[in-house]
Amino acid sequence: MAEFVQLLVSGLATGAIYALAAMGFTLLWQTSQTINFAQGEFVMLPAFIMLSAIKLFGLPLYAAFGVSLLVSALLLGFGFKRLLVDPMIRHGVLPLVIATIALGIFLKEGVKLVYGAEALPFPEALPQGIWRFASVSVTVNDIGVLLLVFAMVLALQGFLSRTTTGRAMQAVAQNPDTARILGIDVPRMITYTFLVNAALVSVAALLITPVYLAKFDNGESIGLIAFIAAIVGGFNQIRGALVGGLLIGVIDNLSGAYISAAYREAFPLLLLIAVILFRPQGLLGRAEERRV
Amino acid sequence: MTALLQVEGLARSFGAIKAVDGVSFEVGAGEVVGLIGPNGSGKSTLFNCILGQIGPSAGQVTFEGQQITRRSPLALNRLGIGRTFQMLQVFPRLSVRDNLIVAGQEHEGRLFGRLLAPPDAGLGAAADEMLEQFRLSHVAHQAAGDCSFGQQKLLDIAMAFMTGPRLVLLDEPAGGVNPNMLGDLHALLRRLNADRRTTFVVIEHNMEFVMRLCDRVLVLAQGRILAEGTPEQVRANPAVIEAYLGD
Amino acid sequence: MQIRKMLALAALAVFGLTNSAGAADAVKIANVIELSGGGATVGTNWRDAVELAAKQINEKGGILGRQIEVTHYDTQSNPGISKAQVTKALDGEPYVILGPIYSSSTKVNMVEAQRAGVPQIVGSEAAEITKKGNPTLFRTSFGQDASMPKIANYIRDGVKAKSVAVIWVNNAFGKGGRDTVVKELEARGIKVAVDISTEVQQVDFAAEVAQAKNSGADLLFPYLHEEESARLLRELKKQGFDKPIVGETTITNAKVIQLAGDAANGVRAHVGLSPDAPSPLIKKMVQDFEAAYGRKPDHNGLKGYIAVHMVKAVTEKMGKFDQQNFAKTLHGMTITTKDEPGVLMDVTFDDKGDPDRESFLVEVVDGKEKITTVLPPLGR
Amino acid sequence: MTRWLLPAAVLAVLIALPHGLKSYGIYLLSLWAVYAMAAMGLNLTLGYAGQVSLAQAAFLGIGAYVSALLTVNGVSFWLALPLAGLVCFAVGILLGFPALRVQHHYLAFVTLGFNALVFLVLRNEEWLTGGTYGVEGIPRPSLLGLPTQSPIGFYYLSLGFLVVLSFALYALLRSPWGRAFAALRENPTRAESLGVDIRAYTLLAFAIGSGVGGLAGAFYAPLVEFIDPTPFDLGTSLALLLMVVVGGSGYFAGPFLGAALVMLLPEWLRFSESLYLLLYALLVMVLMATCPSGLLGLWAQARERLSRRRPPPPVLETRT
Repeated sequence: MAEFVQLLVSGLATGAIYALAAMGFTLLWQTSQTINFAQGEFVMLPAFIMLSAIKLFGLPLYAAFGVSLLVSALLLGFGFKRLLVDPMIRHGVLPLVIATIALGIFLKEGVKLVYGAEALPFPEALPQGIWRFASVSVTVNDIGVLLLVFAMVLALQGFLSRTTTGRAMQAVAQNPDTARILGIDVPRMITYTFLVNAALVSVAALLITPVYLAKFDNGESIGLIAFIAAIVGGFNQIRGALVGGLLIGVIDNLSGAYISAAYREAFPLLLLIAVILFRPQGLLGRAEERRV
Repeated sequence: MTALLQVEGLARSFGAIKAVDGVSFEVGAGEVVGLIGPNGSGKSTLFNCILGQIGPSAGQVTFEGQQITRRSPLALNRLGIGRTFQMLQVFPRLSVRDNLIVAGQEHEGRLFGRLLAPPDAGLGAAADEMLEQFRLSHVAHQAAGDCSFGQQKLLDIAMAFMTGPRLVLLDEPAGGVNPNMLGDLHALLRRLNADRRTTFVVIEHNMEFVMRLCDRVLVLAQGRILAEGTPEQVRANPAVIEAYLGD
Repeated sequence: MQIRKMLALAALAVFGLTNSAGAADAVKIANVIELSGGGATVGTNWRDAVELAAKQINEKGGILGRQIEVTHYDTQSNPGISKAQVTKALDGEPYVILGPIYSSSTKVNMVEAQRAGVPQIVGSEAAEITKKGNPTLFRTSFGQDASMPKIANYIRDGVKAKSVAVIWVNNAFGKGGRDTVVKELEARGIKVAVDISTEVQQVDFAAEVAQAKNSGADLLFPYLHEEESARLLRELKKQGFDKPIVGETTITNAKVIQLAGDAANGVRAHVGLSPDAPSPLIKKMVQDFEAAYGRKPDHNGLKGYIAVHMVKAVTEKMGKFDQQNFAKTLHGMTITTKDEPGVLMDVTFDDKGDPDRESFLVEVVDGKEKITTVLPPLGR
Repeated sequence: MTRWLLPAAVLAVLIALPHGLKSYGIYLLSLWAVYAMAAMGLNLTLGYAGQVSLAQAAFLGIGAYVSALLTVNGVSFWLALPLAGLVCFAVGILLGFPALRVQHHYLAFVTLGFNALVFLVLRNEEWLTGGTYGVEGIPRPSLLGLPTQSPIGFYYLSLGFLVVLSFALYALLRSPWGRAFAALRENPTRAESLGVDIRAYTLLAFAIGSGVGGLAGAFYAPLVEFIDPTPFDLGTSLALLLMVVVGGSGYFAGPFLGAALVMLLPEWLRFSESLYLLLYALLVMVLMATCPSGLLGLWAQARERLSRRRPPPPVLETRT
């Protein structure tokens, strides 16, 4: 029982970080039909930006995080949209998918070139320690991650539903044509979602890199899990991505411990396939009107 | 005269909106029937319900006395029902001639038989004749996507005839066609009707075109049949005028 | 003939296959090693040490008066590519092939070198490699067959553990080690409390640690690559794992200690070769390496350094560059540090190509590897 | 007849080339032939029938394991080869079923998941596949009593089969099936209304493409003479996808060109070892932004611009 609770909590914590990447993924899809196969690399890159800021300017971690927010917004938000998505989106979904696969390789190899192929240590973002309740022990770090992510999700939800800009972004996500008729500056709202994504991946990087260590190919696993989480939860729902991320984190931990460690990676995939086949809109998603 | 196509009480709603609300009508063999109505009156939904593209919530459709409600588009094609879509639907990267051949090749025979059939599936002559009839011979080997809009429109209709259907449902055949070509199109459809005894149901916005082409016209408004009769009768019906003006 | 020449030119244009002739009298050594992919850390250490050794030997006049010319080939840590690279290396007609380290790669490409009759000196440790009857293959360090019994003895006699949790990486290296150590542990009446497979480049070890913690094992035996080892150690610390951690070689690697930080303290291991070994020769080598590359080598660095000096020792014993007799000479040969200081420790090769020498038990104290015991050679 | 000139010339070069190469060059050429086969299968599924698949490496793997396990146990390669194709054909039908329900990115993810699952099975089911230990000592076949132990012998065998396979696929694409695949790709709804059984053709597109991947795998195993699961992971599927797309998906020669580029680029860019992937990725991005139909599409565009009046030839054309 103690083990179960422990696995649950640590699964939730990792899942919460995946959820951040998945939410960004979902936002991009909603507003601009961008399936970002480089999302994993988008989480990898800010970690190196932070490391550079720490090393070059001797900044403390949180100041470096601020730098990485700015740089990510510029490169992964604005630059990504203007240089890759805008010129390509008219060709349809598939070329953009392939271009983002290539972008992923590009970022990975670029980071490898600059920082080398070896992993680098990364400072802890949250306080460490262990809390024990009877036989159950949970780490302070896990609880901190969970609290932080939930706060972020609430803030994001609040922003999207309470502010004018946020509501405009949602309108664009639901129906760009109607949004345009309503006088919403659609391209600007799309740019905003790319900026929000850049912020989300920066936070994800801050939280996950102490565990993953900073390495150029970290994106491979994060990216895949972010897709799975986004699709399982519901491709058109922010809440869906959150639930998807948490679910995948927990399933990954529990199946590894209780079913089969060798097939651990298979369970999220099986869930993914089952969801796509039997509930393509995702667990929390609304059915999209398609066909014809 | 037995009806070729019978529609009884067909209905389909999307959420609270009743797009098609209990429509019944019959089409006799050899008839050319027009289906008109203001935007959003449910014409295309009605077509899609008849043709198995979307399932109706109630009602039934009979073709030559056979129940065809909720049959797949594929099955309907095999029975001898052809159609065109509101938006242009050709295969842009295939040549014009291949568009016609692919439209005809699947109608008969077995799947594996077709693998071993000659490349033109034995339809070369039929396709060439169709090209001739639709005056598309000169663009036969061009990619369909590179043809003019009018040529694609003709191709779109010609494709529906490649299987030798007994009933063809045309969704806005005149939409976007330039006025000079409308006469040709009219003559063509009339000739097909006369030569092949093909029955037509035509959705059309171009009133003049529809009134000239059709033997009988159905008027749809808010998912129901508002009026029915010869073009003259419909034109004179005050309810129809009301429906269009009130739109 | 004319056509052949033209084709060769065409091939040159298409493939860019320029075989730089180099100095006519230089000895060509091909180094096929992991320079990118998962094995980049270990491969880079090996490569740099090979460079260092070649440079030092060349400065002192080379081998039998001939300079060494090393060409590096990157296996990308991928077995298929390693085979292509060995083929490519063989096209250059090298005297000896060095590397690779990853066992899964060695298994694929050793056939090529064997077929060409070119001696190959590898850094791999998987047990099966020297069991395939390849007459021209040599290891630089203990195979798992040699190291795991030492570990098992230490677990039984040194730590006196009754049950062990084993966490291993599911590839040729990890599976080989796991199979060997489980066999050895069971032969000594030690229970394997929990047996956990993990993925190459796995990042999250929360589930594994929780399982190990709750298995009731009184010792953890991890057998993973460097980065995964570091991640595991950090997670162990995070979850407050308080049982002894005893591993084999990798776990106390400098890179692991750097990445794991505090979490590495207290970890113990059996190490075949250690840069911290109490030997003036090794200290000297480590200093030279640090002077050249600005960082400390790990055991893979030592392996690469030794490999080049093995070539020197054998060739000098033969008195000429005799590729055919290279393997025959090295089998059963003992190289002492008196004859060849570059092998760093006295070593004897058996008829399968496995080395035997002293080894060490180490413990990480304050972020440094400390030798606690020197174990004698197996002498089998 | 002029359209056969270029392929014939290319073939002549491919036959002559190994005489100017050492064994590494020949090994690369053989590897190219194998990847070209696999990419050709994917091109059928993706380029001609419009079904996204990120699982081609799985079929390369299944084919390789079927052929390896059979030949290691004494079965003739010439029996193992068709069996590898058939097994993959059958599994391909299974993979096709999701495509009947979902399309585009969803399909991409299902197939991607499938590939990862196949990898896990190959690695974990040690009793069957040898797990991480892999299968070794895979014998090379002999043809009409001629052994293919030498690199050049095996290269000619692979090249010969590649040519045979190309003819077979070319004939398939010119048959009514090829036209139906194109119709499925261009507009499935319209195709169905014209009587094209899109369910059957979708399944066939997956099955044939996968079967061809399996045949490629059957050659991969004896070429490398050792297989383990690593070369059949997701990364290889993505690489195969890039080969098809960069070469020009939906162009018959696309996979040949794409595979050649992937094999040769690292050699061309040897001065910049680690840069080659970077440059390759850049090339793909630029290509996707300017001409998503790949290098051959770019070539067709350029030709059109030069001649101005002639539109690019349709993908499939039946001349009688």
